[in-house]
Amino acid sequence: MISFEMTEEQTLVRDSMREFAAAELRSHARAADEASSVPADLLATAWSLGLTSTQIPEAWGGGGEARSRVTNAILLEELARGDAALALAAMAPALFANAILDHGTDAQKKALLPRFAGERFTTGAVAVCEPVALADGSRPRCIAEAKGGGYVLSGRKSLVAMGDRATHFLVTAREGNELAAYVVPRDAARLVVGPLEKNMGLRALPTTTLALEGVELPAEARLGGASGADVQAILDASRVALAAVMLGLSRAVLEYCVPYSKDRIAFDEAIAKKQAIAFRLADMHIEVQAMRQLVWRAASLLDHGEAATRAAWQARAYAAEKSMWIADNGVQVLGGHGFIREHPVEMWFRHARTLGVAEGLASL
Amino acid sequence: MISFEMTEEQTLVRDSMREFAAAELRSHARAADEASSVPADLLATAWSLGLTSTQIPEAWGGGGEARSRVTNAILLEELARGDAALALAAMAPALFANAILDHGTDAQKKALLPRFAGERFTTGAVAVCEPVALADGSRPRCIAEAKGGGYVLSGRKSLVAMGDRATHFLVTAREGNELAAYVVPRDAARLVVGPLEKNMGLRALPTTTLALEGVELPAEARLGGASGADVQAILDASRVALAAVMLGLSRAVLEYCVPYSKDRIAFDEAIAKKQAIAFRLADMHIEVQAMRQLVWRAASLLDHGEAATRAAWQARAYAAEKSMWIADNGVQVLGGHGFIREHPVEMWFRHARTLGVAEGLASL
Amino acid sequence: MIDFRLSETDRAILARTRAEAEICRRHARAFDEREAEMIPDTLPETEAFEAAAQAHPLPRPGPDDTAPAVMMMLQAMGAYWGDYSVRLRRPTSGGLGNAALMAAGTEAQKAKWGHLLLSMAITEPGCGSDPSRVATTAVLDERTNEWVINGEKIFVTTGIRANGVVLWATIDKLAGRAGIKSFLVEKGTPGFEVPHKEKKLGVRADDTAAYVFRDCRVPRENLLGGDESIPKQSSGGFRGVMKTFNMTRPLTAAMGLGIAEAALDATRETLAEAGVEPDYTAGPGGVGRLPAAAERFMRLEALFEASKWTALQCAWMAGKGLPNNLESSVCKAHAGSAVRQITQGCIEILGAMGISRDHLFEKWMRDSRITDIYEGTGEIQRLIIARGLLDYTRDDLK
Amino acid sequence: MIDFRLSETDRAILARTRAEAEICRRHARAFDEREAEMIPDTLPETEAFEAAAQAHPLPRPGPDDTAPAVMMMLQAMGAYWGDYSVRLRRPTSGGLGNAALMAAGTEAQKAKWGHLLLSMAITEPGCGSDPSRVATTAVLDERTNEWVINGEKIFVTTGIRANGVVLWATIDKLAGRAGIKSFLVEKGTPGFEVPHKEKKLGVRADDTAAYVFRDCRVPRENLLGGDESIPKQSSGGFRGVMKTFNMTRPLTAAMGLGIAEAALDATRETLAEAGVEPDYTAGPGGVGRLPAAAERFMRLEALFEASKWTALQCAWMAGKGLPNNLESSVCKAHAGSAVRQITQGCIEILGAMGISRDHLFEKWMRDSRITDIYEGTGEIQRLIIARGLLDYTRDDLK
Repeated sequence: MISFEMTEEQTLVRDSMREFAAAELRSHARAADEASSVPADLLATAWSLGLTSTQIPEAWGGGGEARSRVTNAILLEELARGDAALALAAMAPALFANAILDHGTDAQKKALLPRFAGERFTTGAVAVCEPVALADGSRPRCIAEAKGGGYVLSGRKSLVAMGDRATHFLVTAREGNELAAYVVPRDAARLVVGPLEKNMGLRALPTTTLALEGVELPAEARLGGASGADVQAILDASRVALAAVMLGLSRAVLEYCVPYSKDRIAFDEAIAKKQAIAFRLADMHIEVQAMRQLVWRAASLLDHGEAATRAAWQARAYAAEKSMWIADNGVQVLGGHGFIREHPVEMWFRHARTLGVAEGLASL
Repeated sequence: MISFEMTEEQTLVRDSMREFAAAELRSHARAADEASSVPADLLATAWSLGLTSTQIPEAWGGGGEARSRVTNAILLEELARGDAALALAAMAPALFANAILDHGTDAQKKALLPRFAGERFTTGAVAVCEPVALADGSRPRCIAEAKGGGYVLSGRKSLVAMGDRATHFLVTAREGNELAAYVVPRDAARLVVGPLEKNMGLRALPTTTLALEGVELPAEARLGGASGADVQAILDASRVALAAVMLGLSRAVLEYCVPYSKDRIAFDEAIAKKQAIAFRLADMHIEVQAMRQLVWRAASLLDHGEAATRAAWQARAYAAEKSMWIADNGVQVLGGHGFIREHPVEMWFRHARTLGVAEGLASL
Repeated sequence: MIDFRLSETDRAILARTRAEAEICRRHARAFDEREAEMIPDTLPETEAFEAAAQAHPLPRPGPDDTAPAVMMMLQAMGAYWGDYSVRLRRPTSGGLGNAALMAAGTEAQKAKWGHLLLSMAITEPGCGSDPSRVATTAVLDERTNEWVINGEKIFVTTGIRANGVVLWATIDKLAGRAGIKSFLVEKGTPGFEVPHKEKKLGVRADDTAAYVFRDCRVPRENLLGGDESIPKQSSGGFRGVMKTFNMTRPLTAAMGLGIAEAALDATRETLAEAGVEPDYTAGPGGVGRLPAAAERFMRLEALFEASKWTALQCAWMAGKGLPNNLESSVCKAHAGSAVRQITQGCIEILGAMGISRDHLFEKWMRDSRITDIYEGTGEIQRLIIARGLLDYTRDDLK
Repeated sequence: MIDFRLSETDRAILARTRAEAEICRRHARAFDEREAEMIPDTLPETEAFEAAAQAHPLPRPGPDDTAPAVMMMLQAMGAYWGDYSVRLRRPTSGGLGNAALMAAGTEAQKAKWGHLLLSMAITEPGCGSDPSRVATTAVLDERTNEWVINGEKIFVTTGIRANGVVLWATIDKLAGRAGIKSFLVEKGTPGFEVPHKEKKLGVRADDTAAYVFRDCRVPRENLLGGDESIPKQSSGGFRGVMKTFNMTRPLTAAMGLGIAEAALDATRETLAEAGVEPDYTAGPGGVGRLPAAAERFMRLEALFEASKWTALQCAWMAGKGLPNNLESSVCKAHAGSAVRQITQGCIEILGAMGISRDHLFEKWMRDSRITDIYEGTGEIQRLIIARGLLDYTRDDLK
C-alpha cells in the first residue's frame, strides 16, 4: 500500500537528530572545515547516542533495535543538514558495521561487530573509490587473486573515510569477473595507508588513500566467506545514503537562503521580492521535495528486500545533479557573500560537488 | 585578423533577405504549415531572385558571383527568421547544386549545374538521413558495392527534402569503410521514391523516403569520380547551415515574444515587467548572440578552407540545444496562446525540435 | 508506514487501466490527424473495452489497498499513457470538473451530477493564469432562486463533449478572490453557448472550447458546495474555490506524466532494438563510459520517477485531508517542466526518426506541452510556492 | 570582413602569454593552500619570465594583426589559463583599475598612473550589485583644489597589492547615478585605510580587500577623465562612469573563460589517458553512441567556444569605439554561467578524482565561481539586457 506516513519513531528520530545536528554539527562545521579535522569529542558525543550500536543485534552486543533503511535515510538527511562532513564522520562506524552485519559470515560478525558495541568510539573503513578518472565502484581496478587457499589484493583506493584511524578496511575488488569485498586489518603486510587526502569539500572528514601491494589474506577475509557477498547491494545502499546526505545539504542551503534573501536589500527592497530570486528559491524547494521521494522510495525498496539497484541509481544521480544546482545557486543568491567564508554557503558548494562524485561514504 | 565586421555586400544581403522573408515567407508560413505544402509561386519567386544560380560559375551558365559561406549563413538566418520550412524549400536547389559544385567532377558539373541556371525552378535532393534510431549522417547504413565497373546501392533514406520533385538525388552511402555519395537519377531502376512524409515540424517542406533496392549505377555516378569526394565536408557545411537556420528561428521567437510580453497584461501589469519573463527574454537574446558567433566562426573556417568539422559540430549542437530551449520557452511566455495555432510560436516549437535532429537539409 | 509498494488489488486495477489504454493508443494517431473532422463520440471498440474489463476483473478493495486518491493518480497516468484525448471520449471517463465536484460538491450534488462528463472553466480572455481576476459574474435572483451567470471562458478542456461544466464566477466583485464561487451548469441551459473549438499544438482530439454565458440562469442549488460554501468571513471563500485545486493540480501532473512515461517506455524499447541498454550499476564516474544515449535516457527516467512520486505524495495528502496547497503547486510545477524535458529529450536521443508522425514520440511531445500551461502555469505555481516559503503575501511578491 | 583567424604576430603574442602562464601554474596550488601566509610580491622565477620573453620574441605589430582590444582579451584568457591570482603578482600585470584608466583616463592620467597596479573599487557594504547606489562621497575643496573622499568599499580585487585604486564616488547625491564619478587614489594617501583581507572560496592568493576612506584628500586632477568628465547634462555623467565597464565586463568574462579553458584542456587530456576521445564527425543521432563522457565534454567545449567568441565580439566593438553596453552584459552573463557549468561539469565527468586537491580541477571550479558575481552579478546583467530589449527604464523593470 503506497503511503508517505512517517511512523512515530521516525518523527522522533527526525526531531532529535535535527536538534543534535544544530547543536553539535552546524556549530562546529566551519571551524572543522578550516582546520581540516573532525573534533574528537564530537565523535564521542555521536557515539554516546548509540548511532552505530543500537542497530547491532544483541547477539553481538548491540542494542538490537529494528533497523529501517527509511528511518536511517531520515536520520542522515537531518545530520547532513547540520553538516555533511561531520555527519559522514559520525556515521562512519555504522558504514563498516552495516556491511559486516548485512553480508558477513557469522565468524566475521562475531569477530568484528562487538567492537562497535563498546563504550569508546571505534571505526572501520570502507574502501570503494579509486584514484583514476571515470572510476566506478561497480567495476574496481583493484584485483583479488586466489592463492594458496587465500587471496592476494593489488590496487589503489582513495577517499577512504576515517582511513587514518580505522582498525579494519573493507576493500572492494574484482575477483575474476566477480565483484567482491575483503576485510583487511590495518596491520596487514604490504598494505600502505596514505597520509590524509586534501579534498575540495568535506574537509572535516578525514580520508586517506590505500595502496594494496599484494596484500595476502586468508580465505576467511572474504566478505560472506566462500559464498561471497552481494557487494552491489552495499554500493546501492551507499548511493541511497549519499543521496540522503545531499538532500540534507540541499535543505541547509535553501533554509539559509530564505531568511538571507528576505533581509538582504538591493535596489531599495529585499532581494526575495525579485522573481529572479524568489523563483529560484521555489525551484530549490521543489527539488528538495522531489529528491526526498526518490530517497525514500529506494530506501523503502531496500527495507522490503526488493530489487533496488535502479531506484538507488536514480536517487543518487538525481540528488547529485539537483544538490549541485541548489548549492551553486545558493552561492548566487548570496552574491559576493556567497564567495566569502563568513557564510557557510561556499562550504556547502564544495560539499555538494564532492558528494556528487563520491561513492561508498555512507550506508543505511 | 579577428574581425566581426560585415562587408557592405553582407549588409545588403541581410537587409534584402529580411524584407523578402517578411513579405514572402512569414506571410505564407502558417497557411503552408496547415496545408502541408509549399506554394509553387513562392518557389518561383525565390528562384527569380537567383538564390541558387548567382553563385554558379559562368562556365556552367550561372551568375558567377563569388561565394561566401559567411554571407550564405547570414542569408539563411534571415530567411529562416521568416520561416524555416519555406526557407529550406527555397534553398533546396542550392543544397544539391553546391555539393556538385564543390565536389563533383567536371563531367558531373557540366551535366548537372546548367539545370540550375535556367529560368524555371528545378531541384535535386540530397539524401542523408535514414529512418532508424540513432541514425548518423557520417555513418550511413546505406551501402554501395562496386560491381562491374559501377556501383550497386542498397538501403533506405528519409527526410529527403523536395524528394517529391527532385530530378536527381545525391545519396550518401558507405563504400567499404569510406563515406561516399552518388548521383542517382529519379528514373533509376529499383529506386523507390516514397510518398510525402509526415513530420512534426517543417510541414511545409516536402520530404520523402527513398528505398534503394540494389540500384545499379555507372562509375561516373560517384561524386568526385574515381578520386571520390570529401562527403564529411558536405555534412559539415550542412550542419553549419542548419545552425544558421536554427539561429534565424530563434530570433523569430524572441522578436515575437518581446512585443507580446509588453502587451500581455496579468496581475494588472505587462508580463514583461515580471523578472521571470524579462530574464527569460534576456537569456533568449544572450543565446541568439552566442549562437551566431559559432555559426559565423564555422562558416568563416569553411571559407578559408580550414578544418571545420569540430567548429561545425559545435555550431550545430549548440544551436540545436539553444533553439529548442528558446522555442520551448517562447511557448511558455505566451502561456495558453503558445499552445494554440492562432500564434506562430507553437509552429516554431515544432520546427525547432525537427531541425535539431535533422541532417543534410541545407548547405552554405 | 512509508511504503512504495502496490497491493494485489492495486495491480489488478492498473492492469485493467493499461489494457484499456492500449486500446485507446491504437486510435491516437488517427484522432490527432483527423482533428478537424467530426469523430463519433464513442470509440468503435466498446466491445474491446468490455473484453478488457472481463480479462481484468477487479477484486474487492481491501485494507491494504492504496488510498483512492493515490490510485486515482495512477489510473490517470495509466490512462494518459495510452492516449490523453481518446481516453476522454469514453463515456465513463471524468473531466476535470468531475474532480472538482468530488472534492467540493455536496453529497446531493455528487449524486445528481457525478455521472456527467464535467469540464472545468476557469481561464478567461482577460485573466490568463490569474484565477483571482475572474470577471464572469453570478447574481442571485432571490425572486426565482436562480443564479444569473454572465461572462466568457477559454481553454475549456473537453469543452465540446462535456455534458456540463464547473465554472468559476464571482458573486461579489468587491470581495475580490473571496467572492469567487464554483457553479455547475449543464449543457443546453439557455444562455450557455459554445462558439468554437480551438486549433492547438497538441491534444488535438481533445476538444478545447470557448464558452459564453449570457444571462444564463441555473437553480440556486447549482452553487458547488451549496449555500454553506458562502463563508461567514470572506477570506475562506477563495480557499473554498482553491480547495478544488488540491486534486486537480496533482491530477494535471499525473496526466502529463502518463504521456512522459509512454515516451520513456517507447524510447527504452527503441534503444534496446538499436543495441543500447541502460546500466544502473554504473557509479558516478562509471556512467561516463556508457553510451551517451543510455546515460541521457537514465537521467530522464530518474526525472520521471522524481516527478511521479512527488505528485503521488501530494495526492496522498489530499486523500488524508491534509492541506496540500503548497504541495499541489510543487508537484504541478515539477511535472510541468519534467514532461517538457522528457518528451523533448526522448526525441533528441533517438534522432531524426523521433520527429516522424509515423511514430508517436512527436505527438507525446506536443500533447504533454500543455501540462506546464493549464490549471496554472509553471510561473504561477512558483509564485505560490515562493510566497509560501517566504511567508509573503500577494502584495509582497507579485 | 568577418574573420576568425589570427595573424603571425597574434600567435607570437599568445605563445608568449601561454609560456608565462605555464610558469604561473606551477605555483597555483602553493599560493592557493598558503592563502593565509604572507607571500613575497614577486615570484621566485623572474628569470623564467625573462627566459620566456626571449624564447618568444614579439614581432612588430602589422596591419593584419587583431585589434588591441581583442588581443587584450586573448591575453587575459591565456594568463588566467595559467593562474588567475599568481599572474596578478607580476609587477607588469594590470588590475581592473588599469582597464578603467585606459578606457576613461586622459592622456596625462594614463602617462602618470599607467605603470601602477590599479584595483577597482565599486561595491559597498550596502549596495551589492547596484552601482548606482554608491554612498561614498567626493567633495571638492575649492580652497585647496582637492577632492575629499569618504566611504567604504568591499570585494576590491588585488586590493592589498595594488599601488592605487580607481574608485567610484558620488559628487552629487541628489543627482543619483549622474553624480557618480571615478577617482584615482594612490596607496599611502592619508585617510585611505585597508583594514582586512577577505577569506574566500576561490582565488585565495588573489588578495581581495576592504577599503575605508576617511577625509581622504586627492588632487583635483585625480578625477578620472578630468573635469571634462563632469558633463553639462547630468544623464551623460553616469554613462561616463559606465563607459569604464565596456572593457571590464568582457575582460571579466575573459578571465573566467581562461580558467574554464584550463579545465577543458586538462579534462581532454585526462579522458584521452582513460581511452575516451571526442568525435566531431558524429551527427545528431550518432552522438548517442559515443561514450557519455565524450559527448558531455564536447557540449562543454561548444559552450566554451560560444562564450569566448561572444566576449571577443564585444571587445572588438569596444576597440571600434562602438557602443557595446548591451553586448558587455550579454558576454558577461553568458560567460558567468558558462564557466560555472564547465568547471563543475568537468569534475562530474571525471568522477571522484576531480575533487582531489592533488589536481587543479577543484581549484578551477572555485576560482571561476566569482565570474558570475563580481563586476555585476548575472542577475544585474540580465536586468540590463532585458531593459534594453524591452526598451524599459529602471522604473519599468526593477
